[in-house]
Amino acid sequence: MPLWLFVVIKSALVLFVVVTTFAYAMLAERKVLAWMQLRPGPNRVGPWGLLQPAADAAKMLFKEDLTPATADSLIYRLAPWISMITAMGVFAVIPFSESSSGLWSIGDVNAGILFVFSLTSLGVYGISLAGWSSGSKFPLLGSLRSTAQMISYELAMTLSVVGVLILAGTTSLAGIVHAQNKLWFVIPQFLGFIIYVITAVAETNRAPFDLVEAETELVGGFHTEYSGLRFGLFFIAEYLNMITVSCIATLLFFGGWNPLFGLSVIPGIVWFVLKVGFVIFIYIWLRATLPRLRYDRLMAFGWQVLLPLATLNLMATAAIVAWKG
Amino acid sequence: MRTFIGAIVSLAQGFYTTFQFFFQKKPTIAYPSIKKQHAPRFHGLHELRRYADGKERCIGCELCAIACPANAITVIGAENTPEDRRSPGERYAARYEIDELRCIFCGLCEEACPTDAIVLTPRFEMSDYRRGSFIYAKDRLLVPPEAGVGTSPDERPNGIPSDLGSVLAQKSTVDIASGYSATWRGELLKTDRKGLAG
Amino acid sequence: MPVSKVLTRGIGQVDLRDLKVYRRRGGYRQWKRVITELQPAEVVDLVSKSNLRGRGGAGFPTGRKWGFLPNNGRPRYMVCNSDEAEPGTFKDRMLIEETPHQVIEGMLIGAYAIGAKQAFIYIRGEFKRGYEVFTKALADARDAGLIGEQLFGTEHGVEITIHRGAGAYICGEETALLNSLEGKRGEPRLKPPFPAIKGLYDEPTVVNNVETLAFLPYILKNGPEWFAQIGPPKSPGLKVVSVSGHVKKPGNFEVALGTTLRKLLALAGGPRDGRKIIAVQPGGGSSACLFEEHLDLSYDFDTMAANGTMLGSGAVVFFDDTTDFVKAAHALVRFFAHESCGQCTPCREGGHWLEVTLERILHGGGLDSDIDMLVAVARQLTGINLCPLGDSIEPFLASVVKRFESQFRGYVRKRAIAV
Amino acid sequence: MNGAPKEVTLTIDGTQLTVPEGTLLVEAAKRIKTDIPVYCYHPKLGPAGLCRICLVDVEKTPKLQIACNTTVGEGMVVHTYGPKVEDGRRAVLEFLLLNHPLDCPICDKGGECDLQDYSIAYGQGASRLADPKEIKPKAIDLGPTIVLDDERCIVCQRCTRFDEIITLEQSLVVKDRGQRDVIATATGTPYVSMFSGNVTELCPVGALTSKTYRFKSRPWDLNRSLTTCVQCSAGCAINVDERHGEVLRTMSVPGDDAVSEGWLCDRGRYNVGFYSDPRRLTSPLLRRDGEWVQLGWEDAIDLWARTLHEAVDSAGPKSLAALGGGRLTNEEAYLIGHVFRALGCENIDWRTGRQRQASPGPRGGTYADVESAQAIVLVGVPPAQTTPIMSLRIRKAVSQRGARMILVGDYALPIRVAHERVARPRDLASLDLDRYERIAFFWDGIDPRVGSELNEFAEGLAEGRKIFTYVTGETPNARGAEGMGLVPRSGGRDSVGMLAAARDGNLRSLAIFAANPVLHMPGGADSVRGAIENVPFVVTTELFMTPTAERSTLVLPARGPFEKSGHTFDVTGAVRVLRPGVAAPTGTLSDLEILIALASALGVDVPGPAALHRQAALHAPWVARGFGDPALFAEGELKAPRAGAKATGLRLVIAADLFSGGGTVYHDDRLGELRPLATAALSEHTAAVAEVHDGYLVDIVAAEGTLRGLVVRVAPNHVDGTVTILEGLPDAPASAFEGGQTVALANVRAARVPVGVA
Repeated sequence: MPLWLFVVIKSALVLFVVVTTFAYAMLAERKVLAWMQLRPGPNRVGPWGLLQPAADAAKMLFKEDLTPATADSLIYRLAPWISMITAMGVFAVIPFSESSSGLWSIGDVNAGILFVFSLTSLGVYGISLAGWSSGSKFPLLGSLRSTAQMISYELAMTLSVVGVLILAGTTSLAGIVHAQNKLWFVIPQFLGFIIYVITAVAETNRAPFDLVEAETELVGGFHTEYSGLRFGLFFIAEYLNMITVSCIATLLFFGGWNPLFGLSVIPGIVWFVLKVGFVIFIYIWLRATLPRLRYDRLMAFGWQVLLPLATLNLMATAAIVAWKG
Repeated sequence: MRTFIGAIVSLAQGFYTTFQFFFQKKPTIAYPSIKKQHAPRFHGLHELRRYADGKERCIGCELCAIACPANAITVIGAENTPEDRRSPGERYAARYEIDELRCIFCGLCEEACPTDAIVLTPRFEMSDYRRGSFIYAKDRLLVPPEAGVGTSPDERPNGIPSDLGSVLAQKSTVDIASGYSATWRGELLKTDRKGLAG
Repeated sequence: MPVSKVLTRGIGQVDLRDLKVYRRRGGYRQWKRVITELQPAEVVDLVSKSNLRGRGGAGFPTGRKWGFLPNNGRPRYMVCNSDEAEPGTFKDRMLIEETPHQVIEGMLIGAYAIGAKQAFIYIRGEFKRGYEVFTKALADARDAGLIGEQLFGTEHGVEITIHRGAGAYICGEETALLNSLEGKRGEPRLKPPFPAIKGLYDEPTVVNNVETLAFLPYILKNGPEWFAQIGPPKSPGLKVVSVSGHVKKPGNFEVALGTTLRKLLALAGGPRDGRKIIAVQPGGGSSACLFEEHLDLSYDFDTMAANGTMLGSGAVVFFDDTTDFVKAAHALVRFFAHESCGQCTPCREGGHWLEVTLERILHGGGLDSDIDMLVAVARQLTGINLCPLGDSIEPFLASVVKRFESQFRGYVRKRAIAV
Repeated sequence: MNGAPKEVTLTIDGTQLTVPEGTLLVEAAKRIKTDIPVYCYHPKLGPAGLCRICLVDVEKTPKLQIACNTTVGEGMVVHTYGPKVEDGRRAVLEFLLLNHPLDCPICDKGGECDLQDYSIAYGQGASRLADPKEIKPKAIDLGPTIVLDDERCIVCQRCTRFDEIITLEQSLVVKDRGQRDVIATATGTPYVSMFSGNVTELCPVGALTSKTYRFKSRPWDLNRSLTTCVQCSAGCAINVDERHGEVLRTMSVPGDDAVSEGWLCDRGRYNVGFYSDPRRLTSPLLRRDGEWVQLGWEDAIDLWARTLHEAVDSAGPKSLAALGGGRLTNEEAYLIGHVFRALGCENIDWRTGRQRQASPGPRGGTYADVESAQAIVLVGVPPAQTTPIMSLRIRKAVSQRGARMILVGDYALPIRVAHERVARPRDLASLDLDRYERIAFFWDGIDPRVGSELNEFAEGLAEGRKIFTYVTGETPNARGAEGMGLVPRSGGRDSVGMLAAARDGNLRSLAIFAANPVLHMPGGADSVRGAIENVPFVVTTELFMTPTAERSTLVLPARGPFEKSGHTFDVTGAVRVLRPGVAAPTGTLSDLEILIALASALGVDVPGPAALHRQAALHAPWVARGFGDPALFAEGELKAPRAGAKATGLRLVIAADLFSGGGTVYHDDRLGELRPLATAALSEHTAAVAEVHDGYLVDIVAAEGTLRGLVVRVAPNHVDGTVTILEGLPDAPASAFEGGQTVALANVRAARVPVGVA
């Protein structure tokens, strides 16, 4: 089997898994939210509503695809693809597990974490361009917020991760996981973990930092004008991003596919999935619990609290590592 | 520092609350399959009644239209002729239309009606896909001649009208699965499963 | 010179309808004297001095009534009201049928006194015989040169026209009578303006009762002092009284005002054997009842008014102890409701209401509250009408309900037992 | 008697006020805005004292007094409320409601009913009546327009008094008496009056209702707008009540004392159904090869403008002509002249019917002047049939001031009033009119010879006489058209001349605005139709497909008077304002908009709206020199009197009827019963001599031809030796005949055609 075919098969497999995960993450979110709000949640399509994602997808596909007359047509059509492709691209480097035959990932890049961050940073272009090109005021406001918010939080996020990198001494994701064989970085890097979780929420535009699409004020923000498949692409991108950051959190802080309590009989992939699921649940829980922040508070929090804290964490980690040698 | 701790505590409380609900039983009634019991004098879809001899009660006086706070009613009267006698008096409603989307179901039309012609029945399921179909004209409001005279508002001041009685008699208002039943006041009652079964 | 009878003298003895007989007994002499010797103002003066009060019902001094006519140079009219339809009254009918010339002479004198060249007599439609007699008498008088233009060689003259009514009680009201005379619907006019200012054909008009006018020749003949000294000073003179009801000998009796009711009862032969008079209606259907304790009252305008009733047209109806006053009240109320012209709301609707209620009581459907309601409604419809008809309903009804409430309650109780 | 009227001071409810002597209490109370309820009293009808609701307590009088018939007195102290007054009112209201059905939800008056209002304000909650209410007949058909509900009648007699005092027709009476009384006509015949609608307004309850409005709407549904009636030239202010784009009823305007005094004639009141008639034209129609083709407005106007330009280029402006009719406002009339004169066309005229003149000359009087006249001379068609409201003023002068009424000509008066009659205006000399100080002359504006003769007579009257002249023609706002210059000037042709030119093939284009010459022009329908068909391009602006529109090349859907704004002149020359009262059907344009569009397509400047309104509201720049002003009549038009065709026949009189016409009335189905039959009206004597009876069918043989199938009406008031036919009926083309000629009755058939109303 030539390498390229192998990569294609792996990519297709990952894509399939990721998209399915996205679909059920969405269902899970709706269900969890509903239960937290004393509702049953989707339960009409299929048993326990399990076919709901399929129904949603069908609906999304058959909806009319509108392009506003004032929109910049090309960019307007391009933007959702930017969002989605960058969101999907991240999975090229994420290792899901490891077995005797090798790493379970499409590509083992030794600067994987850098690749992840650079790609997720590109994702903001999708949102900014979508808002701008819609030729409408709410999307524009949404995209402006998105740009400002991303820049503000990306800094803190990156800084929070650097601590882990220092500890692991590598930028390879697999390497980071290996470095946690004994101790998950969530313990030495607890502050970094907290900062990472918060900034990751902001990065993925989810509640309580969903000011970019704040329905109550911006009528959906950057994707106000989008409908049908294109809207669906944004939707997919958002959830993929959520899965991505959850995967990263698992890899960086929860030891990746390392088993818990030494239960190595259970395959690594199961551990990985469980840990990712736990992080996703925390995201949903956050959304069910916290109200949306005011925009100026969001910015102030990013710059005045998270950035200094992340810097502090980095400097402390660096100092300790340097001191311990 | 104290405020910081306070913030953390309240945050934790918040998370605890949502987490707690996550495991609680849900009071939701599976609506179309299980129907909620409504108030005895529930105001639902309108109905134009008839007299026992089949004549329309409505005399086209438009008092409902003027009483309507939502301006949802349009009436145009006309004169009965000996050949085409619709109502007992001289006047009948040639057109009678209610825009159920405008209607706020306050029942003032019923109060204003001098002949008890317009009544609000307990029926409430009238969803449709077209706005136009919510303008109910006489063809849908008027009780069909073979269907009797319609619901008298007097039949339900304190008690329960006959058709509502049958609704009440059904145990289906109780969601067996959840173990809760919802009364028309919206109270949640924890029901003893055994009691129900017995 | 006491004279006990003037108007009815000779009736039943001689044929006063005959012009020759009437003239032989002094008829038309006063007319000739008036037209040839007296100025109209002098006649008015003489009548004023006699204190003659109108015999039609209201009892307004005749001389003063004549004095209201404006001096505007317009034609004037004298109208004799012979539309006698008040329940219990039948004196004008007798005067018209028996002594028409007396009435004609009175009309001529009255017309001359007010300066009218044209006089009308409005005879009740049902008085067919009276109309025939009067028509003949009028023709006789005209032939004899007593009516027409330039009489007795003077410049003056009076023409008399007969008009027959069509059977409406309301046309006895003077303005309704004028409307009817003009050919309009017989319903009372709005007052003011009064007929003295704007009457027949919008000209000054005097409307007098038959009896009032018939007295004129005698007042002129015997002098006003003679008339004024009969009876009480404020309502002097003679009066033809129609007595009817539960008496042995009903009829017209000419008496001096001031005679007691008991005397009138005696004149009419007294009550029926073994019966007792318990009530009397002294002034026709529109007057309130008097009762046995009032029988000794003097029968004159002021005494009657002082006792809450009226002398009216002089129709005295006696009721003995067999009377069912519910039926009596119903009969009278039905009469007034039927005769209402329908103009005024209270009279039209209220009268009908009372009639319907009384009928229900009579037929055993009465309610206890009906009796108080009858009195209340009767009071409410009184005093706010255009003409006196509406006000005529209450007096009799109210007085008998008050006195004989037990009879009314009896009807109501009957129903209660029946139920 | 001279000098200011004496004033008296009185106190009403503690408020002191000073009013002229003789004022009624109810009117005095109005001045301090104190409400005294009334039913039978009406300011225009005076007191009647029947309903007894206006009871007030006047100090020093024992009984309650009725405010409607009590005049004010010096130092009078009046209480309009208090236990005594309220007791009285409560009693009266209870009496009124005793047998009055409580069917307010059904009753058309519900919501604007005095009985309802006062019962709530002054009545008691419940009635003590224990017996069932009286059952009386409902929906009694009183006549073609009015229905009586006897149960609701409170016998205030406003209707009968209106009929007696105002119209002098005396047909409505109260029949029977007491509780049984009922409003009816004395003879039991239908109540026919050209003012019948007013009784429904006068009725304080819902007893009298209009057939056209019965059970149609409730008062609170109606959107009311105040405008001016343009059904005739009287110019009455009128309230238009509209719902859902349909004119449901029209009401008089109580304050309009200058013209209508609060009355309306039945044509003005009832002829409003046509606004929402489905037969209304809503798109420009072009006749192409005998078929009507729908056209867009821009194409239609372009086509018209192009045709006009071509006609001017090829045959000169003399080949154009414009006719304007009565529906036009002053603005529109002015613009017709403006636009066509800009093209060099002088063939402009408003005279599309029999009427030939509209302005009376320098002695024109006002409505109030009519009332003060001591003698009234009516020449030609009486105003009753052309401007009914004017005839009410004449009746007022006759009944209240004893004015002397003189008729000139053979026309019959619709009511019985004392009058004298002479044959021609010159015969007036025998009547010694010089002894009157104030004389009013009315001329129908039809025959200029009669007009000039009348003018001559009026001018010959002695000095110091006040003379008021009026032209009460048939064309609405003819005075506006004449004043705004819709008359031929400097060698232009008048309407008769235009048709002659058309017949000769000299006209290339004819524009007819709001007129129906086929029906009304002298000469007869066939002749006018032939002339119009001879013009290559005829444009008509119309609401309906009238006989004239049918013969046109291009028909433009126009708007009716209630659908546009503008100004008109009434018959006395006063400016009246038109305001839109109902939305016009989509696709129509007002004549003004059509003209502005045409002007812009032609490249003609039009004055701006402000300038146009100023122009239209000004008094006519052109004033006639008197009746029969020669300036208005081209020489050739005055025809020599026709020699009698048959010496032994009847004189032909062509009268108008309120409800004749081929446009709006013809397209209003509700007026079917009111539209006149084609009748030949004769006096009783004439009918006896001619041996015909009411309802027979006859033909009339005249010099111009035979008018077939006329229904004989034997009617009082007609002059012996004349037969009167009606103008303006589409099925009986009387316009072909000339009045005054001798005609014969022929082909008498004893078919008893049921004669409805006429």
